[in-house]
Amino acid sequence: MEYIYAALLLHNAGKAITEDAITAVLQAAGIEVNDARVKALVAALEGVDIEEAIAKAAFAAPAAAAAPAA
Amino acid sequence: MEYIYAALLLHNAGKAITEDAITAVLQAAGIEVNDARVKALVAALEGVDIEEAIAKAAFAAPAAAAAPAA
Amino acid sequence: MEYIYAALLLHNAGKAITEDAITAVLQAAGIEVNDARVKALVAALEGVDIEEAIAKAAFAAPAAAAAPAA
Amino acid sequence: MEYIYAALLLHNAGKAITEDAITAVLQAAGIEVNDARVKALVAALEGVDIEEAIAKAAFAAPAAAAAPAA
Amino acid sequence: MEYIYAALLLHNAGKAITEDAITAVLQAAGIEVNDARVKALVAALEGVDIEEAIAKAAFAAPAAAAAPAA
Amino acid sequence: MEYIYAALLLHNAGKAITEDAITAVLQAAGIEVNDARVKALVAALEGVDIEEAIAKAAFAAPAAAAAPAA
Amino acid sequence: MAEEKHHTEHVPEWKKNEIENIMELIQSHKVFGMVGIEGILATKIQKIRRDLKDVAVLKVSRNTLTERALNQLGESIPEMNKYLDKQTALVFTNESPFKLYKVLEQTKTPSPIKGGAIAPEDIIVQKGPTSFPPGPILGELQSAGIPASIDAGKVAVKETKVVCKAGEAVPQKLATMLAKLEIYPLIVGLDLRAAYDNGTIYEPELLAIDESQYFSDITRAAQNAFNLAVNTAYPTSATIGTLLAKAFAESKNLGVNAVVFDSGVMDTLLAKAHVQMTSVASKAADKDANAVDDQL
Repeated sequence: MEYIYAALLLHNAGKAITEDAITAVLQAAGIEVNDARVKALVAALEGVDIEEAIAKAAFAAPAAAAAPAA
Repeated sequence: MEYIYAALLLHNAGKAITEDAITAVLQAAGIEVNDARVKALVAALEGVDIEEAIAKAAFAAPAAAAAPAA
Repeated sequence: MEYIYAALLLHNAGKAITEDAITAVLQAAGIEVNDARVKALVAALEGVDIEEAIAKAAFAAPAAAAAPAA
Repeated sequence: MEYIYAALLLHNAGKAITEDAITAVLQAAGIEVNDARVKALVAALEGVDIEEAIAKAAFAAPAAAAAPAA
Repeated sequence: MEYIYAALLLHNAGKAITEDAITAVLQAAGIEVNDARVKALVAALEGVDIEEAIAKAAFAAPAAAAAPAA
Repeated sequence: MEYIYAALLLHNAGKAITEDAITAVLQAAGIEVNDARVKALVAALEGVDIEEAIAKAAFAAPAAAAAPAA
Repeated sequence: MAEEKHHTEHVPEWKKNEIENIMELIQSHKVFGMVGIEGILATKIQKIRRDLKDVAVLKVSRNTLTERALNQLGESIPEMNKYLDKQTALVFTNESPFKLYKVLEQTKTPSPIKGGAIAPEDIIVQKGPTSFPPGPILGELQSAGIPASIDAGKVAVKETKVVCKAGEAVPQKLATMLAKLEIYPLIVGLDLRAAYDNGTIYEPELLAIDESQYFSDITRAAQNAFNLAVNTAYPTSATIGTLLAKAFAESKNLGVNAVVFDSGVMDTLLAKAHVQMTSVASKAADKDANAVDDQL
């Protein structure tokens, strides 16, 4: 999820979510960056209203499944 | 929330959440860093169980997801 | 979600979920395929027990439905 | 479920769910296609609001049966 | 129970639930029809909101399914 | 659901669920029959233990009845 | 003060050493703070000093010497002098001022109040039994203004009462009785007045951290990230399971709701039809038992 956090960090700071920006943030954290994952993330976020995607509850299955284990 | 995202990014990558690390991540995102906030964050997180806080997020999801079904 | 459906389609048909297979399925649907997203998906699926993940969905559904009754 | 996955794949990509399209997707996955099933699927989906049908929780009985076993 | 299914079949197809219609459906299935039962059923179903009865069944089930999860 | 009702009607009456039988029942109800759906239905029911599927529903039902009281 | 400065060259050796020592402690630590130690017993200070030893160094010195030491240092360090007050100690650490504040807050414990001391807030005695058997203590409580009586063979407080208002001096008699009742109105410990860190002076209002706020922020951030990843179908080890489950559930919903004859949903369709039939049958049976067969 580091890649997502990097994207949210940029979004929150009002910066554009580009491959370069994500790579820079991850590298600053000492993370070895996988280019394909960066590209995939930027592609997945293209045209997405991030505020809306953040607010919309994700499908709950794993959490529900985890519940009995809790 | 940028500071929180930076902390989660480091946590997720298995890196120590230090003042230097958070500052580096935020700066890499082109954010002007407020030292006092970084210090406060690192001090506060020392007493916070991050895994537990994250787990709570996943646990909160099903109720949210169920809402539209109503 | 197209990429995810493609993976499940292959899994259901007892086929290996490879980058080539996913690309072929998506292209057949007339979708312009993003290589990075395909790679990221295949990487994320490594070591994942799809049957188990699906079983969680079946288990989760009723709980979600029950929430409004609570 | 391959046929349904194929239909949702097309729907998600904004493509029309036609017999030809489903057949092409299934064949690309290396699946031997049963024409009657394709026809039946397209017929069943005719006039269906897919977004709505996706969101509405399916009848949950089998899940219930599974629950005590969990 | 065949009689009820015959009634549901007619209802679903938007046909009137008459003695003749039920008799025809049952006979087509090769079933020896009991006239008195058909009469009783048609009379009993008069004034019953079948849509509601069906919807209720569908709605109650998921809740039931959830119960063991609670 | 007409097709499912027809299948269960036949099953309940102890008749074989064949394409011809289902077609006959549906036609007797004045329903225009889609051959592909009939074929798909019969194919999909192959290997399915109807009694078991129904038993699962029966399990859900009594609980369902109790639910509104909760 | 001018007079003191005038005598600077006559400062005795031990005072010079003390000033040097303070200056050196400031320079060898990232952060230093001024703490109030009013009302803390020397034995308690010793204990706190031991408890802090891995985090901070505590130094009790004369204010005049501290002031001279600070004045000889650069930057805005002399500004810290305004936090000098009676009963001040210095604390030195390499942790952040926030951590220092947190650690010092943990040194605080409830303590008895002395006669003549000012109540920091209303002192309240709660209604209820005490551990004392009947005896002279009953009269002592009453004369201290605490409504006491005998109940079930024990001395008891008759009603909840404010026995001393905030800002008022606590009478000696009352102080003695409060101590006997184990009511500790004071929170005593090292009280950080200010911390100096690399040119910035932090006051306590800024240093008090609400950890629960950070906890909920993390929960929210994690939820946001999870939602974003799932809603954009971005596969990671944390989201792939959910994405698969979501796709499966959506497919199953579509299969059932659109009545697609697929082996994956046949069980559900049959069960659904059966339950619908049962529901309709029970409605019909309500009107006429002969309308349905005995199987139901």
